[in-house]
Amino acid sequence: MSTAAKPRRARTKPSTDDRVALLREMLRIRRFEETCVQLYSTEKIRGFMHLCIGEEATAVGVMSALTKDDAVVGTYREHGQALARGMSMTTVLAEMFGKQTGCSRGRGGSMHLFDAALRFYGGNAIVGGGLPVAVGLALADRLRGQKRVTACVFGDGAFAEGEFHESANLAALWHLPVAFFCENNFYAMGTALAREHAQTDLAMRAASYGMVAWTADGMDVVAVADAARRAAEFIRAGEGPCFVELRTYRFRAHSMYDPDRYREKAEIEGWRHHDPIPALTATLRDDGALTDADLARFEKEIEAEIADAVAAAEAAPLEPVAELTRFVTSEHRSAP
Amino acid sequence: MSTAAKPRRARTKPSTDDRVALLREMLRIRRFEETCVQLYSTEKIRGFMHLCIGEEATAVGVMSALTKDDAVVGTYREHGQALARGMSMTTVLAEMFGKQTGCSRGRGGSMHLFDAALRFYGGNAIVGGGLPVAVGLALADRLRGQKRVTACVFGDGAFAEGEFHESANLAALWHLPVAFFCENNFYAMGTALAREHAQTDLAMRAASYGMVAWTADGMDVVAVADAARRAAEFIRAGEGPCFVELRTYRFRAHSMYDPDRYREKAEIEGWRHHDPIPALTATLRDDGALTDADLARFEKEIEAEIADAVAAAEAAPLEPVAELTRFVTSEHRSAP
Amino acid sequence: MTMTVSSPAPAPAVETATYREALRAAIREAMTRDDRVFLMGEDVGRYGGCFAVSMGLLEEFGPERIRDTPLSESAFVGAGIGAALGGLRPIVEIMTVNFSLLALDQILNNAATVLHMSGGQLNVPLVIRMTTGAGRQLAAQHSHSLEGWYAHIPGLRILAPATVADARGMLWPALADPDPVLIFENGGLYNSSGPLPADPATIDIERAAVRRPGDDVTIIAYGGTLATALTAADQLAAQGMSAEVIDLRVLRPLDDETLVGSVRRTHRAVIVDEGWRSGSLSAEISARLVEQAFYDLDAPVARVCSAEVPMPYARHLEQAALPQAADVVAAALQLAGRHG
Amino acid sequence: MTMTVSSPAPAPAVETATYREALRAAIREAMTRDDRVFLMGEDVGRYGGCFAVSMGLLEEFGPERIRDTPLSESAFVGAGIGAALGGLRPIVEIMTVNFSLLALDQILNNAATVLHMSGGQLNVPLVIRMTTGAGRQLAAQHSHSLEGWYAHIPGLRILAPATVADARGMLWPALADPDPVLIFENGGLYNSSGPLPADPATIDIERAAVRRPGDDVTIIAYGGTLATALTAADQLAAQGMSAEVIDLRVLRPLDDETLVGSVRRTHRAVIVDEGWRSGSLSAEISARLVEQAFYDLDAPVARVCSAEVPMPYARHLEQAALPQAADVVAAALQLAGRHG
Ligand SMILES: Cc1ncc(C[n+]2csc(CCOP(=O)(O)OP(=O)(O)O)c2C)c(N)n1
Ligand SMILES: Cc1ncc(C[n+]2csc(CCOP(=O)(O)OP(=O)(O)O)c2C)c(N)n1
Ligand SMILES: [Mg+2]
Ligand SMILES: [Mg+2]
Repeated sequence: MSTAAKPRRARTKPSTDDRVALLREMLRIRRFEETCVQLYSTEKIRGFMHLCIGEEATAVGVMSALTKDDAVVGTYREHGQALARGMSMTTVLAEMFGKQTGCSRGRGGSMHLFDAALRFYGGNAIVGGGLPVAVGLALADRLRGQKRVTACVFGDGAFAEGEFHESANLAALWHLPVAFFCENNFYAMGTALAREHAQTDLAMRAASYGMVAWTADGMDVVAVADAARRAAEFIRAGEGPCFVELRTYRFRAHSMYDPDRYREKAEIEGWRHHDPIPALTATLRDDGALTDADLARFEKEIEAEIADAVAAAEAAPLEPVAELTRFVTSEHRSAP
Repeated sequence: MSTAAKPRRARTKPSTDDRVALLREMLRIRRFEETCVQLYSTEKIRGFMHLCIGEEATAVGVMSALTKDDAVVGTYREHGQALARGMSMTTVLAEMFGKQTGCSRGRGGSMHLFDAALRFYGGNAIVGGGLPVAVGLALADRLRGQKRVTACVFGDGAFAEGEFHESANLAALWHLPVAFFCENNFYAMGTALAREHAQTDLAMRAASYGMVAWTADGMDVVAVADAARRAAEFIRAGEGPCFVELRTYRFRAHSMYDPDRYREKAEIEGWRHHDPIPALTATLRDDGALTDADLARFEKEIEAEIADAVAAAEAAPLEPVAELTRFVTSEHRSAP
Repeated sequence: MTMTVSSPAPAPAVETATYREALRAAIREAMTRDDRVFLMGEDVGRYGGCFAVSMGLLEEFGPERIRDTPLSESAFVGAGIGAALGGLRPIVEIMTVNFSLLALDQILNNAATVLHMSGGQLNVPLVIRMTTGAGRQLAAQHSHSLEGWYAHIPGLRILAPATVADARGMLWPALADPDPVLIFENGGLYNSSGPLPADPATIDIERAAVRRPGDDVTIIAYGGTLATALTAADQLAAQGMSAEVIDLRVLRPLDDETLVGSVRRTHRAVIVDEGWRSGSLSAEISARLVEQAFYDLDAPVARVCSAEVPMPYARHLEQAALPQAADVVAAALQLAGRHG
Repeated sequence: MTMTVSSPAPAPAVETATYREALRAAIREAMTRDDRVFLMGEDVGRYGGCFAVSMGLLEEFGPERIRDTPLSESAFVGAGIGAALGGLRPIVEIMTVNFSLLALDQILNNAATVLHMSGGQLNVPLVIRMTTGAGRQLAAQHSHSLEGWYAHIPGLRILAPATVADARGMLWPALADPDPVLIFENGGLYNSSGPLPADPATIDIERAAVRRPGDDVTIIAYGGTLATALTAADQLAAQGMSAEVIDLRVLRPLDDETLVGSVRRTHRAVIVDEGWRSGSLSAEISARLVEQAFYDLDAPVARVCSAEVPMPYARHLEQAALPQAADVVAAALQLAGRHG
C-alpha cells in the first residue's frame, strides 16, 4: 500500500513563520496524543479512543486554511482536528475524563468533541455519518448567501459507505461550498485499502461525480496546507465543491483495543521515514528558520499546556447525576 | 435529455429468426401493458402499477441473452422483465388481480412478481433494494463454483442510492459474476436525469468502480440483445462484473397516479420516433423477413394469449383469508 | 413550546378543506412567514409531491426553496440536519416511512443524539414529514406503519395528525420546536376533508384530544385508526355502550395525563394501532395504563392491531390484516362482558 | 425446527469457556459441518473481529469463507440475503446494532418480507450476528439496545444468548432455520465465562429458560440484563422475597407460555430491559402479561429499563442510565409492598 502514496510538492510555500507554526501545532498534537496513551493506561480515559499519531499533518494543514466562520465536520479520530481548529486542551481532555468542564459535559468522550462557537460539528462515530451533515451545512450557507466553507474530514473506509456516494452527488449536483478531505491512511481498521475498494484511486473516483478532485501528500503539512488553501479559495470563488485525497498513515493501532496484527512491521517502519514532524523540522533547520532552542521552548510550552490541562481535568467536577436527562431536548424554546 | 442518447450499432447481428422472435416478444409485452391500462381503469388491477411501454427492448434484449440457470433481479417496473424471462401471462395477470393463482398468490401484485423456478427474484419496490441481493446471488455462484450469470436490472434513479455505490464496489472488489443493466429512461418519477445526477454519464461513472462498462441503445432491441450477450459471455469467461447503460424512454407516465406534468409533449413525441417496435418491424419488412400476414398472426396469437390470461384471472379463486398468515415463516423446516 | 396557549380542541371552523390541501396550506404559510423554511425531498417540486401535497408550490417559491432531491434518503435527510444546524428550518419530505429506514441512521445517530452528545451545544430544528399506513393495496414495501419505532427515540417529537385541523395546524409549532419533529401522514387521509380552524396557530403539539366523550370504555387511536375508532364508537353506542375516543395526536412524548384520566373514569381501554401488534406503540400505551391505572382497570387493556404479516396486495387479504371497526367493537364488548 | 428435541435447560457442562470462545467454537463447528456456511462482515478476517470473536478463523478457513467486507452495511447484509437465496448459509456479522440501521431496509424490506411477498416461493436462510448494549463507555453512537425493534418484524427470529451455553449452542439451530435469524450478543458478555454444554446441538431456539426458580415475583430479563436480574434475586432472597428469574432467550417469537405460567404462580412481574423504556420490548411483555394473566396479577407489571437518553460517555452517567440490580430490587419490593 505504502508505495501507492505519490507525494506532490505544493505549488506555493507558506512563509517561514507559518511553517514554524504548522510544525509547532503538529508537535502539540503529537505530545497530546502521547499523553492520552498514558492517561488511557491509567484508566483516566476510557471507551474507544483513536489517535492520529502520524497523521498530524492532515488536521493541521486543513485547519490552517480555514477562517473562524468556516465549519468543520470531523471523525472519531478527531483530537487533532479539534485542537488544530482551536479547541483548548483543557476542554478536550476534560471531556475524555468525562468531566462537567468537558466540551460535551462528559457526555461525548474522545469520539464526540464539539464546539459550536468554533463551528466544529464533531466528533462523529458513525463512519460516513458526517458527510450528509456537511452537505447540509454547505446548503445552508448557499441558501443564506454566506461565502463560507464547510470542511468535511473522513477516511478511506468511509468512502465505501453509501453516504459518500449520495453526499458527493448532492454536493456536486447543487454546487455546494463543501470541501471533502479524505484522510486516506490506507486502512479501515484492519482492512487494507485494496480490500476495501476495487479501484483505489479515490481522487479519480471522486472526480467521476463531477467534482474537482486531486491528491496531496498527507505526510507533508505544507503540501496539505497548500491543498487546503487552494480548496478553500476555489470554494469561496463559488466554483462548487471539491475533493482532496490526503495520503497519510497512522503509526499506532486503530484504537486502544487493536492488537494491530494486520500490518507488516516493515510497512509501519517505512512510513515512519515520512513522519511529518522530523521532516519539516529538518527543512526548517536547514533554512535556518528553527533552532534547537526554539524546539526546546516549544516542547516546554507544550508540556506545560498539557500539564495544566491534565491538572484541570483531574480537578474538574463530574456532571451531577441529576443532570443525566438534561439536553435530551432543548431547554430554550423559541419561535421559528 | 433525449438528445443525450447516443445510439450504437450492435457489432454482430442475431439471425433473422431471432430478430423476429425479439419483435414478437416486444409486441407481446406492449399489448399486455396496454391491456393492463384497461384493467386498471376498470379496477381489476389496483395499487401502484408501472408500465414499460416504450422500454420493451431493454427487458426483451437482456433476457434473450440469459440461460435458464441464470438469475434475474428486477424492478417494480417489471411486467416486461417477468414475461420476457418466461413467466406466463396467466400467473402474472392473476397476481395483479390479487388471485390465488398469481405467482405470489395475490400477496405481491404488480410490483412483486416472483418465479423461483425461473430464478426471477422480483419485483422489488425499494428503489435500489435489489442491487445488494444480486451481488449476493453472484457471490453464491462464485463460492459454489457455478458458472452462472446474475442479471440485475435497475434505473437511473437507483444509481443515486447508496446501495448502488456499495454494491458496485463489492461486485468489482470480489470479481463477481453479476451484470448490472441500468435502464436509463432519463427520469426518476418526475425528476430528470440532470436533476438527479451531477455527472450524467452513468457508464463512465460505473467504470470508475473498476468494472467494464459501456452504453447501448435501449430503444434498439438488437443492440440490447448484443450488449447483453457480450456481457453474459464476459461474465461466463470469468472476467468479473460489468455494467451496461441502456438508454431508453417510457412513453407513459411513471405510474397510473402520475399526471406527467414534468415532461414536454415534444420530448415524448421525439422519443416516439425511436419506438423499438415499428423500427424493428420496418427493418425486418425491408429485409423481407416479415410479412403483414406474420404481423397479423402475431397480433392474433397475442390477443388470444391475453384473452385467456384475463379470463383465467377473472375465474381464479381468491386466497382464503384463513391463509393470511401463511408464508410469514417457512412451513418446511430442514437441517442446514 | 407551541406558539400560543396550548389547546387540544381545534379552533372554530371557517371553511372545509381536504387533509392534503391543509398540509399544503400549512407549508405555504410557513414558507411565507419565515424565509428560513424550505421543503426538500424526492419529487416535491416538478412532480408536485408523490401524493400531490406540494403541488403548485414550486411555481410559487421556486426551485431553491422547493427542492427536488435525487433518490438519496440518507443524504438528503442528513443534509436537512446540517441545514438545520446551519440556521435554516428545513421541512424534509420522505415519500413513505418504508423508505425512511434508509435514513434512520441519520435520524437516530445524528438528529436525535447530537444535542445531548454535544452537552447541549447543538440543537437540530428539523421537521421531517412522511406518509405511513396501508389500505391502498400498495403491498409489503409501501404499507407499513413504523411510526412506533420513531416514538422510541429520545430527543424526537412525533406527531400524527388525524384531522384536517391538525394537518393544517401542526406544522408551524413543529417548526417552532428547537428539536427534530417527525410528522406522520396516514396515506388514507389525504383525500379526507373536514373543517379548517380559523387560527391554525392555536393547534398545540403537546396533548392528546378527546374526539368523542364517553363513559364505559376508552378507545385510543391515532392517525389512520381514528376513523375506525369513531365508527366503532357509533356501533357501540347503538349497543348501549358509551365509548370515549381519544386521538393521541402526539406519539412522543405521550400525553399520559389525558389517557390515564380517561381510563380512570371508564375503567376499560381498547387501543387501536395500525402497526404490527408485537412491539407496536399500543404495547407501550398498555404498559403505561397498567403502571398508572392498574387499580382502576376492570378488565385487561385490549389491543386491536394489524396482523403480523408483511402487508399483502390483494384487497381482501389487506383488509383482513388491518384493524377494523368490528374488531374494536368486539374487543370493547368482550371487556365489558368479561367484566359484567 | 431445532435440530434436536427442544429443551430450555443447557445440557450438562463438560468444560468452561468464555462467551467469546463459545461463539467462536460455534462458528468453527458450523463451518466444519456444512461447507455452505461462511462468515462475512467488517474486519472478521485479518483483524479477527472487532470484538475478537472470529480471531484465528481466517487462518483456519481462508479468505473466501471468512470474508472481510468494506464499510458497506447495506450491501453486505443484502449480499447475505442474496447468498442465502443462492443456496448458501451465510453468517453476516454487523459490528454493533447501532450500525445495523444502515442495513435495516435490507433486513425488513427484503429478508423478512420476500417469503410472504413471493407467496412462499423464496425463503432466506440467513443468520445475522451483532453486538448490542452499553456499559463500556462507548457513548451514544455505540451503546444502544435496539433489538426490540427487530423483535417487531414478522418473518424474523430474534435470539439473545445470555449464557456461554446459549452462545455456543444457538448458532447451529439458527442456521437450520429456513428463515432469517438475528443473534444479539451483549458486548458486556464477551469476557464472561461459564460451562460449555456437552452437546450444544441440544440447545433450542424456541423457549425461554427459568434461570432461577422462585415464588413471590417473576423477574424477566435477557442478554445483558440477566446478570442484573440474578443479582437482584440474590438480594431479594436476603430480604425474604423469593424471585423467579426468566431468561427470554428468544425475543421473537416470545415464549408466552413460560412467562404467563410463571406470573400465574408468582402474581407479580418485573421486566428488566436495557432498551429505552418507551416502546421497548418490556412494553410488549407487559402488555401480553396483562392480556393473558390480568386476573392473576396482584400488582401492576413493573419495568426497569434504561433512562431515555442517548447513552452518555462518563461512567457515572452511563451507570445511572442503565438498569441496576438495586432498581430491580426496589421495583420488586414495591410490588409486594403495594400488595401487602
Ligand atoms: C457505520 C459504521 N460501521 C462500522 C464502524 C466501526 N468502525 C469504526 S472506525 C472503522 C474504520 C474506518 O476507517 P476509515 O474511514 O478509513 O477511518 P480511519 O479509522 O482509518 O481513520 C470502523 C469499521 C462504525 N463506527 N460505523
Ligand atoms: C428507496 C425508495 N425511494 C423512493 C421510492 C419511490 N419511487 C418509486 S419509483 C421512483 C423513481 C425511480 O426511478 P428509476 O430508478 O429511474 O426507475 P424508473 O421508474 O425510471 O424505471 C421513486 C422515487 C421508492 N420506491 N424507494
Ligand atoms: Mg483509514
Ligand atoms: Mg428512470
